[in-house]
Amino acid sequence: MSIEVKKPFYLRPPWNILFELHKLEKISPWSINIAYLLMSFLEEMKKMGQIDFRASGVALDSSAFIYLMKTKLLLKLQEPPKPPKVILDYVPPPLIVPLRHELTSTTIRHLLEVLDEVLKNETILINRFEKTSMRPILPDPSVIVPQVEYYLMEIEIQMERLYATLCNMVKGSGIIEFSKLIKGLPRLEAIRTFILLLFLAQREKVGLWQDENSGEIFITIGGLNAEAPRI
Amino acid sequence: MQKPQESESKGEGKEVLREKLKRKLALVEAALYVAGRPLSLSDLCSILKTQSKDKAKKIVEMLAREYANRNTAIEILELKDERYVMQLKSEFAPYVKKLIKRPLLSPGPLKTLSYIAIRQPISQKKVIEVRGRHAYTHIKVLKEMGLITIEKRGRSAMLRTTDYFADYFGLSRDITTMKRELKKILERETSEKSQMEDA
Amino acid sequence: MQKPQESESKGEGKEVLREKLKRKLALVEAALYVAGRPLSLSDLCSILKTQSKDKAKKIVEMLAREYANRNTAIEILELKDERYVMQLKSEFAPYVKKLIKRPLLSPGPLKTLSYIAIRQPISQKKVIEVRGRHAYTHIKVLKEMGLITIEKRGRSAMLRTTDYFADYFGLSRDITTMKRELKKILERETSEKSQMEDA
Repeated sequence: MSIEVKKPFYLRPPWNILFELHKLEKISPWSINIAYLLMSFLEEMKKMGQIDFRASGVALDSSAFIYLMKTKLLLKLQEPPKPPKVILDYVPPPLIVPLRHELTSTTIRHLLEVLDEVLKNETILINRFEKTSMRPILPDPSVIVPQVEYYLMEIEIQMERLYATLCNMVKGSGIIEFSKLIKGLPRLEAIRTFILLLFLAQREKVGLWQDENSGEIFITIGGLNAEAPRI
Repeated sequence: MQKPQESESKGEGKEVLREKLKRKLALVEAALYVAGRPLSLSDLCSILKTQSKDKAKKIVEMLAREYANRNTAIEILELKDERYVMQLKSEFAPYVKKLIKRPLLSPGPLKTLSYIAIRQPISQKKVIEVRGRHAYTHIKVLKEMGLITIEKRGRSAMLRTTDYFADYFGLSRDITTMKRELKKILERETSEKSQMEDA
Repeated sequence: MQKPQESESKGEGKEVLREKLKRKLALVEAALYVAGRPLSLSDLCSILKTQSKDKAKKIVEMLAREYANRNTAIEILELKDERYVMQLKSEFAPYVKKLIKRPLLSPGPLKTLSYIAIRQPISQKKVIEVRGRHAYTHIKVLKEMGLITIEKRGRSAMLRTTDYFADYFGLSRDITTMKRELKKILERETSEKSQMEDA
């Protein structure tokens, strides 16, 4: 075992923000480009040729946290502004309007003169509308705002499903290697499974343990949980 | 003198009746004066707080006769469908025309009104699209002035001009006919304009 | 019978004079009816095609007396600075108010207007502070109706009532005098209201 551990790359700027959340207190979450950080984080990891799931998990958790902070700020912005301070001064009662008949000067001629202008404007508008041919100005809101509630609901179901699979695989209790669990799964699906495992571990349904040398993660299920070292 | 009490009360009754009639005449006069547009017998009934159209009719016709006897610049006329209007006798119009300064509406709302008139029935959404967001205020004003009606249909609102609008501009109250009239006058005006510009 | 021709022409003259007077009365009535605002003696002179303000004054005062004698719903009043106006007697206003199709009449903007009138010249900022943010709309409407002017002074805007406002409410066009008049009217109203509430 080496005593001097080299500081991993992700503890250096700019990624360190994902691992040292206390720093967030000093900066606005809106100045953090999560997409850039995660992409470069993945690239960097790829370059090193070693996938560190613990770091990835923390990065993901931090990203979600920053995202939540951004959302909260957005909601804060939507709060109605405080009503202006009312300065007290004597406000007289409304004046009584004398009722008088008054002929007005607007004739059908005036009406038609302005109508001519409005119709010209209408034509211009229609032409412009046809040119832009229904191209939406903004992307669909679901693209910008992920359906958080839906995702959370879905995650519960997925967790239950994965847990059932795991129990089934070990027939009650036992140990499974992560690599075996994700064998043949596409990369994205493997990551999703890993995240679900993190959730399960957090609820103490499973235990996770990683072998320092091989990097293999062992999943302990059932009665083995209590003894399994936590990650 | 046999029934002094009764006769006295009858005398009082007459006085009261005359005063009541005078007040009713004044109420109808007040209504026609401030409205400045034809009022129906129903309108007059609601002012007189009576349900009898006959009564309202008697009162307004009495007032009209009084105006006719005075023979001055203002007259009260009965129109078709039992509507009544107070107006300036047309022979006086040329002499006092220059005093009429206030437009019915400022140009913005007038534009919105003309657009609604020619495209009605039209959704509020469409009016806003063509006229811009400030047209929300215009629509509110036009509604308040009784020039248009707003009919809610689920989430959308359909706009139409009122009979008052038709009466004011001397157009047919029937929407199809009115639109035809408007288009005809508009075309004539446009062609006159282009002829003048060509000349 | 010594000068039959002369006497005949005198008789004719009287008839003609009476007709002429009647016509002049009708012209003034027509003018006041269509204007719906106070008219000055100069305005009336130009309608009567005379240069004599005395003559115009005699005619309009005769008409005002005639209206007073008829004792109906409409009155002709003399205001300050020799201006005259035809209007509904205020006692009839509550009964026929609903027939008026003009958007000025809601109490909110009227309150803002009376505040501006009594404190003018006043900054828009101050009006908003006292009357609240909805007063922005009131100011816009009042401006559109020509009742107030907005004068930009750097970043701030100063509000004042217009001559049209003074005319409309039958007040002096001189701001100091107007404020005095207003205070009197408003005090009377407030005390009447509190009396009614006490009763």
